[in-house]
Amino acid sequence: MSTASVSLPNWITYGLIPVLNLIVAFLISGVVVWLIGESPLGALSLLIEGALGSGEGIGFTLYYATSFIFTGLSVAVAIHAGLFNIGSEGQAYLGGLGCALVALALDRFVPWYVTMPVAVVGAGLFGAAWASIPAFLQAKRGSHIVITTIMFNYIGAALMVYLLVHVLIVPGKMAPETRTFLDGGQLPKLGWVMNLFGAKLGAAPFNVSFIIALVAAYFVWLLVWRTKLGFEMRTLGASPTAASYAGIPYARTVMIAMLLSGALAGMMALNPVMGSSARLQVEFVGGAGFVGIAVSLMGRNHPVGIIFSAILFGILYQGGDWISFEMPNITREMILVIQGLVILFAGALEYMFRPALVHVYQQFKVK
Amino acid sequence: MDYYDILINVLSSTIRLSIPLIFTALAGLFSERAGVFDIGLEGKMLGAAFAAACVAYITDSAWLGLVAGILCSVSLSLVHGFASITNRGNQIISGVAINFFIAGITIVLGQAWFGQGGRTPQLSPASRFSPITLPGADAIREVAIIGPLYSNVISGNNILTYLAFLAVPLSWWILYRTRFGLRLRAVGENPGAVDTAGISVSWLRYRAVMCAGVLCGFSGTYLAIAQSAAFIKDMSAGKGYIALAALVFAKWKPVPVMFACLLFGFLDALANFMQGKQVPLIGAVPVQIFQALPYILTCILLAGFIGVATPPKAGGVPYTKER
Amino acid sequence: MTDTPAIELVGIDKKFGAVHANKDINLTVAKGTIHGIIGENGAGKSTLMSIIYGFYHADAGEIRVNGTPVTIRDSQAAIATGIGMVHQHFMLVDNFTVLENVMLGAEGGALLAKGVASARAELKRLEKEYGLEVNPDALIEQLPVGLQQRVEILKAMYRGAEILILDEPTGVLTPAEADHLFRILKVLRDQGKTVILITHKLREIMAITDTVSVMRRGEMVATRKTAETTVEELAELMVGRRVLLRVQKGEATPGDVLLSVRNLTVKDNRGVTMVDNVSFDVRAGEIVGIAGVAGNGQSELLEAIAGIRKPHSGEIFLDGQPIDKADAARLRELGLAHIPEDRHHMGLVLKFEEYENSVLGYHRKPAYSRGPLLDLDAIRKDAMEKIEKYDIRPPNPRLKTANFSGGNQQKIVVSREIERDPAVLIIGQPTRGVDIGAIEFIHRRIIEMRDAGKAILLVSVELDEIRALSDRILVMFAGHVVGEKTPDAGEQTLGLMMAGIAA
Amino acid sequence: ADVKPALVYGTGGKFDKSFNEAAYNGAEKFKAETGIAYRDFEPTGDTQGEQAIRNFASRGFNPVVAVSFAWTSAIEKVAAEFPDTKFIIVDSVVDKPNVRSVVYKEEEGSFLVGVLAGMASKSGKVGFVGGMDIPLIRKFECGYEQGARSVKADIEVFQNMTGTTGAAWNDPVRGGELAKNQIDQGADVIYAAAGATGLGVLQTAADNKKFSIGVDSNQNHLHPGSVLTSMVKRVDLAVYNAYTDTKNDKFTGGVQALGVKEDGVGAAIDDNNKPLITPEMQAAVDKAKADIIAGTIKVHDYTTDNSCPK
Ligand SMILES: Nc1ncnc2c1ncn2[C@@H]1O[C@H](COP(=O)(O)OP(=O)(O)OP(=O)(O)O)[C@@H](O)[C@H]1O
Ligand SMILES: Nc1ncnc2c1ncn2[C@@H]1O[C@H](COP(=O)(O)OP(=O)(O)OP(=O)(O)O)[C@@H](O)[C@H]1O
Ligand SMILES: [Mg+2]
Ligand SMILES: [Mg+2]
Repeated sequence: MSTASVSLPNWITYGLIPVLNLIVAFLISGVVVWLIGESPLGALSLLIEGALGSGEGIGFTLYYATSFIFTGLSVAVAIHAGLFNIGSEGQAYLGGLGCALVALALDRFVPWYVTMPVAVVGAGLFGAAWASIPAFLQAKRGSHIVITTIMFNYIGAALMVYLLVHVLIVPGKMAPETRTFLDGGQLPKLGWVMNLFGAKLGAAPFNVSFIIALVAAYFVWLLVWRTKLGFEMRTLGASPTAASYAGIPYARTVMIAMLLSGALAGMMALNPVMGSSARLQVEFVGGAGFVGIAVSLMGRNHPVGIIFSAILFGILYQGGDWISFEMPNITREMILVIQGLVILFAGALEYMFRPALVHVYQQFKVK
Repeated sequence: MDYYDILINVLSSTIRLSIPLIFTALAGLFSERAGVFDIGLEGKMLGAAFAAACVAYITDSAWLGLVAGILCSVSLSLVHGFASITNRGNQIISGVAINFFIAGITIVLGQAWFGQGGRTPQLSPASRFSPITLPGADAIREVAIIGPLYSNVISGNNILTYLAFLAVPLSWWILYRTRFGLRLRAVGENPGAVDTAGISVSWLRYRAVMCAGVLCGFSGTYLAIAQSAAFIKDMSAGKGYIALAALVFAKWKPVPVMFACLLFGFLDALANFMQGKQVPLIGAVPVQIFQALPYILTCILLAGFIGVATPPKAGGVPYTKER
Repeated sequence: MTDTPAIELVGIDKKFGAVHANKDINLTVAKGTIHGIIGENGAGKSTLMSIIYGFYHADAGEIRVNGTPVTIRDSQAAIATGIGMVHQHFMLVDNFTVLENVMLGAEGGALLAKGVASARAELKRLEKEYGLEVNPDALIEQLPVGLQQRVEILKAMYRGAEILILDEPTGVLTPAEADHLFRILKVLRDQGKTVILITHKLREIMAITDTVSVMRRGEMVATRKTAETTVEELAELMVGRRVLLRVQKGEATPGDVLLSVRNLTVKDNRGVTMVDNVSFDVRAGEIVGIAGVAGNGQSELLEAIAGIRKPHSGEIFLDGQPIDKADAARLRELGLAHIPEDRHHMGLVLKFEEYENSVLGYHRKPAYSRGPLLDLDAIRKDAMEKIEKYDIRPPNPRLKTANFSGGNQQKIVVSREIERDPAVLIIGQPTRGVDIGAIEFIHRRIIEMRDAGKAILLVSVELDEIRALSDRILVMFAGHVVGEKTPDAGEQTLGLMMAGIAA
Repeated sequence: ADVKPALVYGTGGKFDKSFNEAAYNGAEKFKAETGIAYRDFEPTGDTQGEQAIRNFASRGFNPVVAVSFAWTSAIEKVAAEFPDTKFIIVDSVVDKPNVRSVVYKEEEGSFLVGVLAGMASKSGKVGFVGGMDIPLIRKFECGYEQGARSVKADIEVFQNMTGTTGAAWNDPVRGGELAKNQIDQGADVIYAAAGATGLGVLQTAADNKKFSIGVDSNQNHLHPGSVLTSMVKRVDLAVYNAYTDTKNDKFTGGVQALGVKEDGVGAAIDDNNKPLITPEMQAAVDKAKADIIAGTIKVHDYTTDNSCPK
């Protein structure tokens, strides 16, 4: 008997299954740690200590989480419209350009709270612009968006390197990066939030863009589940034929979904560029766009789930740094290993446990 | 240097740079023609490179390195198969996962074992595939036109290079002249037809992804122990994606795949060669243009401006008969 | 004829998740006979046959072939035991040639070269013996459906099938092609082969089968000698009670022309002309039925009128206004409602909750929105009202639509489109897969709409349904409207027109 | 004084046989001599450096040595946060009282290996493969070119940079390919100033039976018979001095520029490459060294005007 069409209660689908998937991913990571000759439990406790053991650790965790919320939302918005946007990485990279140009132009003249909204728009616009070409190719010419967005990540990287090396670099400096923004181009840290809980933020670059991310998450929720546009996007994502029957314009909906997705990815740049390093650097995205895929999958494409799984990945990133510092044998790339496993089990193998759970559940229900 | 020498140099560079692309794109060909999308090519190549370098280093044998590379890559194919064939998971997600996992694990293990920043130690000549001088290469080197072509471009490559060019007609022959190939192409178009013909869709697709694994094993091995003399972190550096682009560019056909890979390899060689040189009227061309060109060309192709690229119909869709 | 039956099924049981597709089925098919199987949509016929063919695995039960119990692990095993099957949905590789399709799975060696020659020879032989003519080097995608089906039959014959299962083969055939098929089937029977034929068409059953079995809701309810039964009895067995296909309705009082189609030509995705220069009018207060064998352009015609498919040429007028752009949303605003043929793919989003589907296509109406937002309270209240009015069960607007049964799903679509009070209603296959109670209900609603002065265009492959509801009948064949008749035109006449034989 | 030494490498790993390994050797030497253990950290990406430096500082490590210009801004920030901790940055200048900036006159060392290259080349063509295209690496190239030209006025120097981002330090495949291109164009001595990328250059030169020149650490042993010499840059000294100075309360901030005179840079000649160095070459390099120390040869520093005299 096939079990795929048997429906399970929400607490299993949205609670138990993701947790099981996560546990398996961690168990296998533990095996890797053990193979290297370190203690998996030791690594786990270091992970938690590093990520949550101090105000500074939490600050870093939330700093990373901020980026992941944006990219996770970016991936999710596209997925709801049935589009798999693998290009968040490149869109965020270009978003950094938009955000940096705004900061460079305004930081001398206005305070941060004036720069910030303009930078949000700038980052969003550039991100959206970078998404618009694959979006157009999908909407009008039917080019597979997965492939085109991958291509655009590489094209974007080449473009950004060119700009940073030849145009934006500070003459005489070695590193391909822009000048440091003045205060008017830097986002303030959220030290006071930490102080509320009696902790110290220290040097952690946890900043105002976290709040922007939360607001963005709220708007994504509103968009997807409460607006007409969101309804149309979900219809298209769930059934393209039903969407055409319902008179939902394919090209327009694809374009809007991808532009929003690109804009969200672009806004991610605010966090590292204006919130942390105060300059645009080469490769500043550092894979956060890809992490967004994992975050969105883990969070079942729902903003609340995305916030939780972004924080989880924040813990992973910060705690992973801590592990690699304390256990020199384990490099930080352990994070990539765990990340890959989480994507594998929460994404590609998400239903591996389902048949077994269905059987258990049905036995249980009969009794 | 006259122009012919330049051409010869760029061509021999093109060959060296195209080989990993050819193996990898052929790998993608087998997988995707069977209806399994594979963006994990990058990861498989990288994993194979790592395994090949480690084993070649330990055993001092290039051939054992090749075997290890293939085994590693095939096991990753099996993971991809388990996720996307057996568990009907999303093939793209599975590929992304494999890419991440390998990007991380190779560095983690490499650093833990060798402590060289994720690199493996330099390999001795015995543990590498070294260039082979074809008969007569030295004798006719001085002959005009064909001399340099034969002795610098055709001769003087390692065995994997020749295998790559052999793999192209072989792949064609397998796909179009054997039972396995017929079934493989069918399962990528309509798995139902294969299933009702009494052939196991899963097993067929597993065999296809294993073929892909073997070919990626070759490409990874080439990177680590033929082209270079060690594994270096991220040494695939996006070649898996370029190969994917070449596959699309070649419309999922073996011989065009070779030409697409040669084209993309040529662009790369040209980028190296043109670096810092002045082009009349334009000035110095930024290398980034050459780096981006394969991707741009592929997008233009996908947009349908250079013919239409229709992927295998059942590609990316897990085969379900019972909902 | 020998005494051991060709096939015996004992206690076959099969569930798809919550759907119990086959319940404890017993069936005996005698060797050298043509055995018909009938049953409503979703009765479980295809499932049962696919189990015999090794495509699905039964949860319980036994299969015996020629008296010996067999385990049919996969289709390969079925083929080896001499079973061949022509599926309801063809299992062909579109971009392969006929020859490649026939060889697939029976290549005769690891290399193709040798098999190709013998396959060619064998095809020649089959062509001669049964008149199964088809060019072995033609690409499947370039063949008309009739020929594609022939390839399916050739596939089975090529593998030496002794028992041939055909799942609704005539749905895509013209009567003439169907006749040709039946002649072949009779030759096969006379050679001692066994044929199992699934069809909805009782006439075909009476014409060709030796024995007939009836399925209803996953159960095998009866088996009769064809000679000893009647169409009426079979119909009753099929639906479980006496069938009353006559709908009570008064005279139509046609008013103004509300929907007008002029010289419409529509092509399908492959660029094949499916609707060829069609013109007709539908007036307020009348039901115009379009009869025809499936695949003669009805689907494309409906899609073009509904604004889903862009016409190639020609004009459509709604209430006198020209519709120049395919835009389903705008057409809805202008008062056109559309009950699509395929509720699973078009009419509903199965993943959505019921209330979301109850406004699909109308979600932009001011009644359901506040600014850019949806007014969920209004939508749910509205959905609940429809659930009560149409007796949709279970009465829960928050239930996932996939969890409603087929009939209730159809009611969700029907209620949504009818309650919008449109001026023009176009309907495709309104009662496909719907139980008899729901059929009557839906039919009554359609008549009420007519009496309320709406213009209704109805497409159905069920000739009985067309005749019961329509005030005028247009017959489509190969993309053309070949004629117009009144509902009291004889079944015979309409049938001939549907076959493109008479006008 | 109390010393709790820490060391943050550049990306590329501790045992890169080059730059980072030199730093490691310096720390090891200190450990061997004093028995004082040190902690080190190998960032594998650009984002981790700052956090590692801060982690060390906040745990009371002192001094903290960061090798690589990539940590410039990190040191700027962290040094301000921990004014009582001593920091050492290599290859870059940070103007803070508690920071010592150690920079090298790479042009001088490169000049010396350029002299050897010029003399060893039979084709009259030599090559240079750089890592990331930054002024610092141009500085190597420019010194090398001047040295080669000083012994062969009409020598042709090919130069290639591996890339424009940090990845260029870790791309031996491209490094090898660029070297092969230069060899195909006739170069018979190739100088690699490219971190781990250089390993590919050296490998390719060895495979093609040409000469190569290593960088930072003494790389002569990598391919004996093929590595002509190495432009050693005594990063080990920077590390070692930082630790001993702190231990002896002699730490000073400010800039230290180490050239040939200070033995900060030079051309390595040892048993591995002895057979390759003729007495004339030895004499020429000794003379050049003496002239530089004496000031009679002034090697142009590319970074002063971002250009190289032809
Ligand atoms: N692959 C499947 N997975 C899940 N459920 C299925 C599957 N195939 C059929 N079903 C369900 O099983 C039941 C019987 O379907 P089946 O196709 O056997 O009916 P049928 O009698 O052939 O109908 P039709 O006349 O429409 O062809 C239906 O409720 C159907 O939805
Ligand atoms: N795809 C599906 N996913 C989940 N549950 C389903 C699915 N299809 C059917 N069901 C469940 O199985 C039950 C039987 O469905 P089915 O379509 O066979 O009903 P039915 O008996 O034919 O009713 P009706 O006469 O209304 O069509 C439904 O009530 C529904 O809850
Ligand atoms: Mg059926
Ligand atoms: Mg039903």
